[in-house]
Amino acid sequence: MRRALTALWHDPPAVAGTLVLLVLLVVGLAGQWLAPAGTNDVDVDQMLRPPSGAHPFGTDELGRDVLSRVLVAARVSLQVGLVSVGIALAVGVTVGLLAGWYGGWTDNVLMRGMDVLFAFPVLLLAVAIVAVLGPGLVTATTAIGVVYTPIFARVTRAGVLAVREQVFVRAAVSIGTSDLRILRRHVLPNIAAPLIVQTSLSLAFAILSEAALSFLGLGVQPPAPAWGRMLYDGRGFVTDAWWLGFFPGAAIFLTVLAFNLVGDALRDVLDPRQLTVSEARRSTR
Amino acid sequence: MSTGTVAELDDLTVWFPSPGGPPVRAVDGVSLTVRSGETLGLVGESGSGKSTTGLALLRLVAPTGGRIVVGGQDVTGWSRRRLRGLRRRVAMVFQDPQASLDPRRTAGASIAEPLVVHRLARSAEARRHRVAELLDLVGLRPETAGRHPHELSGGQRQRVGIARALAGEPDLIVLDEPIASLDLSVQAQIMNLLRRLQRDLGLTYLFIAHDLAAVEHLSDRIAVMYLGRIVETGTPAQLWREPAHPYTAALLSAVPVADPRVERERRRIILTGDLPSPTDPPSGCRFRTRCPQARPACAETDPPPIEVGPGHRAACLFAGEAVRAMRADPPAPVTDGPR
Amino acid sequence: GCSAGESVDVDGGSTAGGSTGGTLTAAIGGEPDQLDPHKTSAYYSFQVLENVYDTLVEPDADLKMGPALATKWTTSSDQLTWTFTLREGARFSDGSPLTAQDVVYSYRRIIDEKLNAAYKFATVKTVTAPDPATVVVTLTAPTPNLLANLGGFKGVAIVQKANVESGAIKTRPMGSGPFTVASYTSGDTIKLTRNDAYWGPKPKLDGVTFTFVKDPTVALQNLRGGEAQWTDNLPPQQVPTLKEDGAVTVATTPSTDYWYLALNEARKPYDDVNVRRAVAFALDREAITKAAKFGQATANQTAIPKGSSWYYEYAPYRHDPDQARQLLGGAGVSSRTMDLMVTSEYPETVTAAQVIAAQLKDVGITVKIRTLDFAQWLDEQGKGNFDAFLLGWLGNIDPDEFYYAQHRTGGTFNFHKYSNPTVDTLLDQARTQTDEAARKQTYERAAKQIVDDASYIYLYNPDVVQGWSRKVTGYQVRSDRAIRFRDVALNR
Amino acid sequence: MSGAAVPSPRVAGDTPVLEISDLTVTLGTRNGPARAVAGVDWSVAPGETLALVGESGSGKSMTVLAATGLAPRSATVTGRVRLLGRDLTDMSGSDRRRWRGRHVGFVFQDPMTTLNPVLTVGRQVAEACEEHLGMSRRQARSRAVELLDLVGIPAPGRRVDAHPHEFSGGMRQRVVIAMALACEPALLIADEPTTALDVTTQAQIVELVADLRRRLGTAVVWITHDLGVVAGIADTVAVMYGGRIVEQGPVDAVFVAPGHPYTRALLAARPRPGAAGEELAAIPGAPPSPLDLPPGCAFWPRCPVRGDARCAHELPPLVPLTPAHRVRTFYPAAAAGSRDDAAGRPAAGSRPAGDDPAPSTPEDR
Amino acid sequence: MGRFVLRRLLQSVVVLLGVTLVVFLLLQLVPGDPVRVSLGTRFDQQTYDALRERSGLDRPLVVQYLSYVGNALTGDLGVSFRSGQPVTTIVLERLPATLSLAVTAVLLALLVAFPLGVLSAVRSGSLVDHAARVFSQFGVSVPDFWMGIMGILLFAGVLGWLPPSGYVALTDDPVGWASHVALPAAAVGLVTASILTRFIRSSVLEVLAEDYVRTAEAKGLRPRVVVVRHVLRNALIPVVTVVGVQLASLVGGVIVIEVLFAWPGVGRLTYDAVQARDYPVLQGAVLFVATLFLLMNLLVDVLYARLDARITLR
Ligand SMILES: Nc1ncnc2c1ncn2[C@@H]1O[C@H](COP(=O)(O)OP(=O)(O)OP(=O)(O)O)[C@@H](O)[C@H]1O
Ligand SMILES: Nc1ncnc2c1ncn2[C@@H]1O[C@H](COP(=O)(O)OP(=O)(O)OP(=O)(O)O)[C@@H](O)[C@H]1O
Ligand SMILES: [Mg+2]
Ligand SMILES: [Mg+2]
Repeated sequence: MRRALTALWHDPPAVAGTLVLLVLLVVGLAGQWLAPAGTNDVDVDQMLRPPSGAHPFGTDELGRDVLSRVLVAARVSLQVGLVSVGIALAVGVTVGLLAGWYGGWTDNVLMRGMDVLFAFPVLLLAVAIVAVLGPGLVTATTAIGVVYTPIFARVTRAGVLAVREQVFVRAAVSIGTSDLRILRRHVLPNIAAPLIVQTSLSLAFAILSEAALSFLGLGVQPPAPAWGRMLYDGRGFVTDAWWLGFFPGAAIFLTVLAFNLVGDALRDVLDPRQLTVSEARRSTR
Repeated sequence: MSTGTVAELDDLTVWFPSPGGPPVRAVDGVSLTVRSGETLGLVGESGSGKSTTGLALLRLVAPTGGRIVVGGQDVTGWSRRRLRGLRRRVAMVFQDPQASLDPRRTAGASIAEPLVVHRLARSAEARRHRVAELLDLVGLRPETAGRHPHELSGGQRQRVGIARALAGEPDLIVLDEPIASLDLSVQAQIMNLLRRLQRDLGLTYLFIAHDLAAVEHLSDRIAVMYLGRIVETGTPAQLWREPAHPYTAALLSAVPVADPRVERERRRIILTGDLPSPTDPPSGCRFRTRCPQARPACAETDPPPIEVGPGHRAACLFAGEAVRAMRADPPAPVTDGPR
Repeated sequence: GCSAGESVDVDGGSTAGGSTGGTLTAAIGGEPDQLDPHKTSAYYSFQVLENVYDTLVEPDADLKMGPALATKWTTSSDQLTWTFTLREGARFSDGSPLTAQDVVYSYRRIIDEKLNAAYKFATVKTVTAPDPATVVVTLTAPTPNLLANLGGFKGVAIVQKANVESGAIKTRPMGSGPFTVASYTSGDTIKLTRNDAYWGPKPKLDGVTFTFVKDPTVALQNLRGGEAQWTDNLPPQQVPTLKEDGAVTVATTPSTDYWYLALNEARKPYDDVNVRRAVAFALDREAITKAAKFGQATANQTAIPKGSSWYYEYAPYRHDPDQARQLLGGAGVSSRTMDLMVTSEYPETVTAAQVIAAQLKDVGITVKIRTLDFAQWLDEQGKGNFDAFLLGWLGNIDPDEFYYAQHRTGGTFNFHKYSNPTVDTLLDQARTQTDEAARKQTYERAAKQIVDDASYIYLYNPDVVQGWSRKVTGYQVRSDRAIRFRDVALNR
Repeated sequence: MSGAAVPSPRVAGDTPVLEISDLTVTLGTRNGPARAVAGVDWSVAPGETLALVGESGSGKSMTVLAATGLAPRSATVTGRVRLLGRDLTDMSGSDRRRWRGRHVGFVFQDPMTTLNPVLTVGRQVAEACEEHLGMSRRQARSRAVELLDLVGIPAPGRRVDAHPHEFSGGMRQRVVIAMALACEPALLIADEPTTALDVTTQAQIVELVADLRRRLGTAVVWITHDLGVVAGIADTVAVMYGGRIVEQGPVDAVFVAPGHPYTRALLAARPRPGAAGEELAAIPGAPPSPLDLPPGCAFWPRCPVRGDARCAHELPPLVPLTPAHRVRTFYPAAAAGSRDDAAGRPAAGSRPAGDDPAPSTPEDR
Repeated sequence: MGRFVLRRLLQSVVVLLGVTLVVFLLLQLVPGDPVRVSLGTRFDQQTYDALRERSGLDRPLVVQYLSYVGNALTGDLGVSFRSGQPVTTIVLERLPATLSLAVTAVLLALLVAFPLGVLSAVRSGSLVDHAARVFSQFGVSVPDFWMGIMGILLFAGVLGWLPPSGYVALTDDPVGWASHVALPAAAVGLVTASILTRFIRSSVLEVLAEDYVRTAEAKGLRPRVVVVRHVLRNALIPVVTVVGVQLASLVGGVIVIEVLFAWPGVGRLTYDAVQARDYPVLQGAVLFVATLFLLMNLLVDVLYARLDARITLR
């Protein structure tokens, strides 16, 4: 692990990504206190002011300080991303592990169930779930989580099918190791790479999904700020108040980028064999 | 329990279903007895069913027919749960030491796994101690426990694999080509180690290998497999001096010798063609399609193993005779086997 | 007068009756659910149907009921029998004549099948057609707003029996209006072509195409780019600049709509009038209006806007947080949360709610905003699951329609459970009052009481905002949001 | 062979087909530079078979890959390489590619992975002919049929359109050999062509290559770690260890009188028939990592002789024992013994070379 | 192969049954009463009861579901609750627009991703590579609706090259179709393009490290031949799967863009149906989309096996 961290440290994009994530973490935890103004200080006399000393990111259509809202929204957006992907990861990986390991009927039943979810139009599923549970942070999160579950199940299952055939798994069975232990100790760590990639990609999409749900009026409830929602609300102001969409948009972009960079680097680094494709490959000349 | 028998396969068949076609008859009527304290060598071409036979002993593949008896107990129908006990008594060492160790776990963790699984060492301290003991037993330094497989050399990895197999204090170890993927200089180390462990710990081995020289070196008895069947069994001396099955003879003659003078003189029995598909084995004698001495009768009768010497059996209608004919036959006699 | 509407330049501009009028594309904010006027309730449907159907009477620019299919009418002295004379030569767009039987059929359909507008016929006893040109409506009680009921909107349009029975009415409705539906591509467009059998002045346009553009920014782009010549879906924040820059015509007129906050009187502490009044004092309507409509609205404390004949000037609440706190204190309410239900169907409720939340926070009320889709919103409203909700009431003409259902004890839209016997009496009385002045007075008394009781806390009357290409002439923005293209011409 | 094929120019007299001098290959890896090959020189004469022997990682493959310009991009290659008398080092990339493609055929270790799974074998066998001999697609196809026939694939006319997965391992290796011989190259480089195969199949392939060499006069570089195979096919042997040649000479000389302790140990480590039960003369420890090669003799840490501390710090020179037989040693005289008196028996004073479980084995370095 | 397809089709039927059941159950859970929505704000109890009875919503749930499935099996998906139109007609009417958008988006994405991904892998470490990686990061970090709005403002607003919204049938006016589909397809395609670029890049890199590529190089083939003949074909086989999955998910999943661009597709249909609680349409649309999705996946698998001779379908 220490070696993995050292290796991460030598990869500039990964370092940049990690730094951004650290900053995000701080902002997510302490956004409330970092914000120069209240997120809901409506002041219609101050509406749509461009960035200035008093409001570095300008004010929105209700005269609220955009910087403060962007800072406080970090928590919401991160929470939506992390929790929803966490749900998808937990459920999807469990399903994928069981389906891939036991095969046969278990596989069929579980994966057909996942197919049902997968065959659903993604947003519709979210819409339906939000409609059932009522809108809000928790349900938006659950909805996005459910939407991504089948993907994790598939990725995991594919990984399990590959790892299951590996000799070291057979070796573990030959020792008399229980299934649960094999899955936990041998299979799971060895399918980490595709899961990490999928996780970082899903984190990105989950954060964006929050925006899409907002588009459909199903996301985080106002006046709570969330980047996706702010970006969505800012869309009508592109021409006359660019800062409304720009700053939350930039925040999303940076976050997603950071997740991807770190995810990619982690995947490379967590492979103890260390041989990345680019090193193993030959040139074509 | 018949004293002296560690494990017994009785008319074992293992067929793998192959979707949309006849099953793969990987093992097709194999009977073997592994005696306590001996090394039984199992040789044969790739795909002849050696590994499957070995795996069946641990019930790592489900037998299609026949019986598997380990330590006097018929384990053929044991449940998943019960089998975990069996797997303590029979251990396995795999061909590719790199592939058989979890790349993400340290050598120590791999060796300790049987201890955890079978609750052989309750405390972490006891486990560490036992791992150090095992490492010492296979000739590795204690600090090796903290390394990952990729930080070890091939020979070291295989030692870790052997230490893991020893951890459960098994009665029988199935060695599935344990030296095949190692360097020559390291192969010798591992063979020596295996031999010493057997001597010191009274182990029993089922030694699966391609390398006839190695088999001869380590085994007390040898079984030759061809297409899911045992075609010949005997001591190394019997087989080398007087192979009774044409396949054994061909196999022996194909082994090159590290001496240019010998090699230049030598005539080989070159078999033509490939191993037939195990989904559709030839009728009668399975070797007949490639046997230089095949006769019409071979297509009709499935030859039973016949005793050609004390403890030396061959499944050939023309056991002994065919080999003699082959060696005498043009193209040119094989002056000797690999000496 | 006999001629309908206010078309000032009927004879000006382009040549009437020519086939060169061109087709106007109107970008509306959503898609009609269906085109059966009796069954739809969507404003988007009526935007289209306004140009396809006729009613017996129809409101003019001042929302006074005037002739349409009926050219004149008489009322019996007991006010219980109304006799309408139908226009000669009125025909459906397939050329078949529109007779009194069609009127009877249409009204009976609504009444018998209990279709959406059935409540408008609550006092109607019979509808008969003594001859093809005469319709007689008898009532169980005097109904002064009968004309508004029979002509206020196209939900009571005169339909053709054959069209209904064939089922074509859902997508190819047959009306007697200026245009007729030529095609309906689900999700995309509805194309109207001129009805050459129209009884009124021949429309100048060859046709009207409705497209459904939900996003205001995109709708505006359509208008700017010439893809559409008319839209009512403009981004409110851009209206002032649009009006100035003049590339397109943007017109606004005060509407008869009102938007309000309702507090659930079935729940404590909102059963206490002082609490409701405290909320009313806590609100800064100007700020709400500014935020929700960017100035395209007029703050108001009653339902009816200035300029309407029913207008009643009364504004007892000023923005006064101290007063609010005091009232709350008096009612023993110090701090509490309020569940405020709004709907994404009307985004301005979401915006307004945020401002309201900020203002109520000042007086110690923490507002939890709950944004629901409309279906769910209606559900919750029906079940009474709310402390407060925000909504608007659109296209109002006669006060009975919006007061009675909303403020009468047990009224069908009285979901906030307001009950005041005085108001009940007034509203009952006004329903059947035939003397117009007396009726207005009754409604004023009711209105005052409603405001004093803070049954609804009225917020503002929005403007109708519509924009069209400079090529469009003859279009008039109407305060009831009826969009009529029959007098419009397109210059090229 | 077919008249359509134009054989490689046969070089006159003793001009080697391939001549490598002072070849050094350094690979850039994540953990620093790895010197995979250091100062290697050898040459192959027309019709000659040179066997490159050595343990895994000793640099055998890298030597031939680098010599022919196929080394990984991360590799830095120095030294001179002449193919049919032309200096490859001076050539442009694309000239080298053409020259090599035309005159050198390659057979790699694993027939399962050296063939492109989605192309028919015929196409793969013939494409070099299209590229280098200017054949049309039709001509190339019939050439492929001929070649498949040549390497003993039954019914070549039908099998030419099959995909690799339809062949067994041995058959696939035959296809690879056919592919390598497509342009009738002057040199065939076979990198452990039989390691992945069964002994019976190995015997077939060895026989096939020997036969083709006799018939076509192709020079062969055969990389292997199986001393038995070497004994059967090679004229000359070069033994590599830690990226260097430690011994090189005619096959008889090297086998009968190995000069280097490593060669000797290697020969002795094999189980000898009839000697079952004996302790094997294993070489302790493991081969060195190219990432940190010792300054002196790379074999020193495992050497049973360990004659002199000098070996640890100073690289022994490659000295001729006979004009053709060279050994990397400081003690040419001591090296010039015969195999029988050196056979793996450790020299006096050194530790027993057998399996020694004591933690003092240098293996865990 | 035939058996494979048959088995998969059977499986698909099971999945589709699951889909209908899930939709049905979800709809029961979803708050919001279709009858109330349909009546709007002007509400009257009698009218309400009458409409409820007319639309059969007063029947027991099991009866409703079974009759739905029964009818669906005969191809009858019922009539829209809102418009009274047959659901099959409504959905089929929307299909061309949806397919136009999805297919164009994927084609556009491929047009970008293919050269970018391949070049980026073949020249890994080069400027192209870096550009491609930045692009693919960018694409997944910007919401498609935002790209859509920017596109509209730029290409429809400032430049005036393309219409801001709407749909023209390909059969009516190919040029009009193309100009209308360009912006929404680009907005959707951007995300797809970034995913594909990444995928193609890593796939090509993987193949480049294969032994048979070294074999091809050893034969002295020109680099272009090596890449085209030996690398691409193998590298693109897995890409087929990803393209298929992307396409399949676009068929039902571009609600936001369809709403934004006033695009008469199935996505918007389902969205509107949810809003209006138009159960029959919703069920029908989901069933259609799910069917398309499953068929597309089946097609991908068959295609995959066709391209890679090693794979036998079972
Ligand atoms: N899980 C499996 N499913 C289907 N077929 C199998 C399976 N395992 C082995 N086989 C087939 O069974 C036959 C025997 O395989 P096995 O691995 O026992 O041979 P082997 O003698 O060990 O060969 P090798 O020397 O290559 O290891 C082969 O044809 C193989 O393809
Ligand atoms: N692409 C690469 N990048 C880094 N190091 C490499 C690469 N390829 C080979 N090496 C290293 O170069 C050294 C020489 O490798 P080479 O393949 O020549 O050995 P070899 O003698 O052919 O071994 P084997 O018998 O295993 O094929 C080894 O240590 C190997 O780890
Ligand atoms: Mg095996
Ligand atoms: Mg090699």
